Amino acid sequence: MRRSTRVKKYIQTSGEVSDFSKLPLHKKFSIPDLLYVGYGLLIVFLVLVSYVLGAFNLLPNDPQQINMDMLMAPPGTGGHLLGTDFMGRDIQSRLILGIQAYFLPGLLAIFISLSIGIVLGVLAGYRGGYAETVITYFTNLVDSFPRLVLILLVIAAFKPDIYYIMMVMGITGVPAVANAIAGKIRVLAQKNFIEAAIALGLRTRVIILKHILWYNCRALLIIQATLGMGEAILLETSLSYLGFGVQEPTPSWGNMVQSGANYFMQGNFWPSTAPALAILFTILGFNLLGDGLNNMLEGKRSR
Amino acid sequence: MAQPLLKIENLRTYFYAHSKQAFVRSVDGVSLEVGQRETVGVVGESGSGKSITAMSVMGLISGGPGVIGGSIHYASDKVQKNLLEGLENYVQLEEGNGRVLTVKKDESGWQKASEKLMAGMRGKEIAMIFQNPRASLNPYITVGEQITEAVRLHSGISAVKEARERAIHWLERVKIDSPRLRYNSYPSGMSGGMCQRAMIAMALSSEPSLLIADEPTTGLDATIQSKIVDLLQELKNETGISTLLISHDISVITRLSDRVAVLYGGAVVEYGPASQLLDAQAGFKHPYTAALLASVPNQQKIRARANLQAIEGEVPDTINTPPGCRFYARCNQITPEIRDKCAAIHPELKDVAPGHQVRCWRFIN
Amino acid sequence: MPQTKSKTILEVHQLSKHFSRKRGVLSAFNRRGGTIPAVDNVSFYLRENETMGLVGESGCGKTTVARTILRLTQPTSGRIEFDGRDITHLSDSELRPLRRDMQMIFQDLDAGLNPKMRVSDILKEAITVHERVSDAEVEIKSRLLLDQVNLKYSKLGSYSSELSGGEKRRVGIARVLAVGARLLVADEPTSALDVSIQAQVVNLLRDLQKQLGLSYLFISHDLQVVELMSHKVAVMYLGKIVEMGLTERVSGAARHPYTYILWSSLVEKHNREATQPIRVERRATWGVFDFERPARGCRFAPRCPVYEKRGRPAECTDPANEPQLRDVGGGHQVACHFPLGS
Amino acid sequence: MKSIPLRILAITLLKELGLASLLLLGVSFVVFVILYAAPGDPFSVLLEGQLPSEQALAGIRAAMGAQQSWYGQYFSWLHNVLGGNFGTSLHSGLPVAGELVKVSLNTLYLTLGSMLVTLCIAVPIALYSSMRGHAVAISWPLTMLGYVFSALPVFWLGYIAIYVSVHGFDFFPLSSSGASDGNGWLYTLVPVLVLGLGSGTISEVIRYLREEMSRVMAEDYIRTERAKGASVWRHAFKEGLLLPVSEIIAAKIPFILGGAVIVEQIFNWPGMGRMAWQAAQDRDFPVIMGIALVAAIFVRVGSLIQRIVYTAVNPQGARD
Repeated sequence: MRRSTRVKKYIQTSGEVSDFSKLPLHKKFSIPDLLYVGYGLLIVFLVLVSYVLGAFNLLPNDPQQINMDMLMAPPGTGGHLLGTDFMGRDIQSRLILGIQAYFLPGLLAIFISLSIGIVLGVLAGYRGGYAETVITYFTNLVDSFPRLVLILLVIAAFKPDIYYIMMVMGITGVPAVANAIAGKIRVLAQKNFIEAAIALGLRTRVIILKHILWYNCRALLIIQATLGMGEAILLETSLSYLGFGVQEPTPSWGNMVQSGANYFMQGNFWPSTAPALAILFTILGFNLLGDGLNNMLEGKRSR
Repeated sequence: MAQPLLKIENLRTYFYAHSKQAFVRSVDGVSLEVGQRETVGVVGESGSGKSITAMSVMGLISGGPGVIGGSIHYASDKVQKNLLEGLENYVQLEEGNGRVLTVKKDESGWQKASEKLMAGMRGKEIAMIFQNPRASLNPYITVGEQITEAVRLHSGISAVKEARERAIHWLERVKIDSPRLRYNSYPSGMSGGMCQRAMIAMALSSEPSLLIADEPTTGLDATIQSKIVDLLQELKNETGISTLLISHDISVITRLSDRVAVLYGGAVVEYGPASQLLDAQAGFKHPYTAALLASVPNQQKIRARANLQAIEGEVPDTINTPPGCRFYARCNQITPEIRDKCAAIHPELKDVAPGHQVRCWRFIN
Repeated sequence: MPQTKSKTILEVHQLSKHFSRKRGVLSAFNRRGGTIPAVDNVSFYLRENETMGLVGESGCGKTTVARTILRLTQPTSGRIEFDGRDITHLSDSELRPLRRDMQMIFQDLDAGLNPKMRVSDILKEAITVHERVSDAEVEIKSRLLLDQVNLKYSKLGSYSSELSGGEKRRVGIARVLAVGARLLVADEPTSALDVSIQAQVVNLLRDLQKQLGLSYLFISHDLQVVELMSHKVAVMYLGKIVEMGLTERVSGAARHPYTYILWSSLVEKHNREATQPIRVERRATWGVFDFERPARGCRFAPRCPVYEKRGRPAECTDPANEPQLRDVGGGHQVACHFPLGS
Repeated sequence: MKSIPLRILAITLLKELGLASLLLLGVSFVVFVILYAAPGDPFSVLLEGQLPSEQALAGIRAAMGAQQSWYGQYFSWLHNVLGGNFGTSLHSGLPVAGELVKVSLNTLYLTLGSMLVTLCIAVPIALYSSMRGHAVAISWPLTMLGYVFSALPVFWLGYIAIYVSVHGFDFFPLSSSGASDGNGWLYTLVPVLVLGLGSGTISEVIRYLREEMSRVMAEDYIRTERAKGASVWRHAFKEGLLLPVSEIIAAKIPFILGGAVIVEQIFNWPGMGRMAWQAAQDRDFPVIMGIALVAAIFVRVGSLIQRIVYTAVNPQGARD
């Protein structure tokens, strides 16, 4: 047997056919997808735990205590697991507390995107006609604004408040949700699925709530929600850099990266890199969770 | 008879169902011959492996493990070779309980080797037409250009103008109205029947020795189907091309074939001259063929308003292949003497008349 | 079997459905405005316990007729009477109770079978849609339904993706029976199935009709299946019924050239030596049919061999003189200026 | 594509232009509503800025700003904007329009450049993994790398890039710091690279292109071309690459423009984003309003081009 390239091996276990629902998890889904989702769930869990810890102030060190003797200490020194920042404050505690800045605003943004997006998506996909035309116009309109520019406009007009920002973020997230749901409904309609439900005599709200949203859009909504959380974190980070995010001394990952970055040129990477890595791993988690779930729930298993 | 143009021997093409951790034995030991100037009809239901057989001949199988065994000898005036030459170097099988349990295959290695073997074959020696012609033509290019491309690839005509004239000539031969006008049509602007004609023109423009027609009439309207069958008949008489005709529609097979192979569950269950095999009155028939012929509505039944003779049970999936005869569960001709054998042992193809073979225990011994 | 004196369950009168060509806000830019007549002045009636076959080529408006009758789409004009009651303008909520009585079987095997629901849930939904039924009764009724469509009880726990094509079709039939329908509009119920399974389903539908006294509007392009199933047949061409009558008459003694061509294509496909009393002009008789703008006058004239043979008579293309259905004896109606055999 | 169907293209162009102007009208209205609702009546200040300076000096301000109804204010502003008068910057006192043209061109260079970088990286990865399947040894880490870059804060990446170029290559990549020595392109290269890699779009672009290409490769007509012996690549190109690339470019313009705000800030790039940031700091409404409009124009032009490509490739609307 030539082994010029990789040889693939296929095994029929025991010669018998196994039932899909009784297969062990690793045989039902592809290994990368399981890893993605496992990692993503771990991140979600950590974020939740951090939120609770921060909310009840159960932190390893006082996040606001300034220690001028120990500026920008490397990880592990003097009881600081992740070192200290440019004012000698404990990075680990500040990272945990930093979640507070995202959690509720992020949820608000997701809630706005999903709720408005669902209503518009269902209207556009199910009703069609003029509703669809108007909604397509609306989504195109929202998509015409670069998100950050719109936020700067709002900041200029009102004030740099995280809740205003997250509201804008929620609204700018509406088109993605609405288009995805409308698209899904169109696919279902093409398969005569909706007509069959109407012909059976089901009520419209049963068709929409049970058959469309619950059975066919739940995966999509979960994915949109996880992606939304990731976007909220990245957006706050960008705004922190621009000076409109969460203001010091309240920690957020964004303002930690930003303030730490001032010491970059001196070769002090850590105070900025620690929160940057936190952002990286968290967003990676949310994105991979979304992707993995999508592959699993939508049945994109390789044949 | 001289050497057959195409000789498929013991072809096996498997896929792997990850969700069931088992092989889909789509084609499991198919042997077929297509002689020179002969039309062989392959009839079977969905999942019988008829299309996969055709795709295996063309080397178009994607998805693993794919073709894992057998040989396909092709012998025209110009080319003689085994299209699965050297396959055994890429595949290792482990069997148990009389069936394949493990396949090790160097897929990309075989893919490369297969492409090399198929170079100069596809489109030039063996041409293929498909079901659903509108989706099978490139929607972004005009029909004429697609035929011109085929002409330039295979006919040694490189001048665009000449190739264009040739394409128009072929459009005319497949009886497309105002071929010059239609040359510039996109597939979306043509009816299904017209697209199928264009497909036929494209396939025949390189004057191949073998045409594989995979469900050429499926999905078309009855009147159009009949016209396409007429066209294939006419072109066959004019060009003398050998055809492997695949269809689930027995009436199409009846009209066009010289010999017929009936596929069931990935294997040939009956193979013989069309006149004997498709004649409902003739004896020596595989129970499946007999039941299949009986399940089609005919004038007598319509007049009598009788129920059809349905074959009970479901079309077999080729994942759960039973150890014995694959038709065992649905068969209505099992006699007590052979029941045990039917259930346990897969029968061999057996000659029941000259050139007529049946895979059934009733005809063995 | 045709029960001539039974009650009329469905009557369709001068039904038309035109699709507007407009799409999107900017359709004003589109010069070719107007509408596409998918169904044009179609009238027929269906008696109880009877089957009406509706045949024609794809795009002739068969499915639109079905969807309009079930009010899945609003007719442009005309009247639909079910059980003597005009249902053409009922609102959605008024229609819902009617859905108990009239149901549709879709061509798509998966229509109505939510892939994420088990068969038992699908049946439960259908059983409880119009009346409150206790869980125990649902269980009993589900089993009864499975018996009626010859499915094993073990299939109750399956998801529809685990079913074969024939099983899906059976569950689909059980689903419409669960509601208690008396009129079934079956749109190509067998075309997605294998030959052997097709025979099972045809037999099943026939048995159910006998047992439950159902009425069918049976739409198919498979002429033999229609012949076997139907008492009456209507042949549609580009949105119009061109011939209608008892099945034996339409198939055996067709008066409209189109009907004749349809049935002779069947004969041709079967016999190696085709017999052709009318020489059908092969070259011109097939091609794209412009569904959006049917020919003026008789719609079939451009493909019609009789039209050619008679030297293209003017009345066939006279826009003011479109042939109307007229009786040629025995309830056999044909819309042609020069019907065959006269 | 022998003959490009000019008539159909012209119709599409007209349609899309009409749609784009409708959308831009909507954009202007949204901007108006935000400013109108804002505290401190910034809109009157804006209107004032649109007046010729003598009139403003003559104290007509009170006379017109206070009395007009809201829609009167909107239309008066819109009328001036359509005439190219975006008002005067509150900060610098200069007319906004002139500044905008200069600055938006700079941003355009940055945006297009970074998009090119994104595509140069994403297209080969996407093609490779769609041809060879997802689990190929090389494509998996590359895809992962795409995810990583998308998850990093772009300005942190910018700092790293500055640090590397200062310490590794010994030059300071801020565009304002002297670009006159013939190596000017070097100064533009770093920001373009940073934005191209870090704008958060790269993994999505890879995924989208890969999925589209895989989908097209499974189409019936590609099978026909293989059976015909023709080049699969030639036939898959239009639907598998050209259309998705044009779609993703059009869809990602807003994201890249957003990223440009940050990158311009880091590298001192004199573009729209920097100007927007400055304006937001100063609450300089006329400027930020103008920028929002110009950004929306960019987005609409992008989708206009995409529609035209689509029509040119697919003149009959064969596939929707």
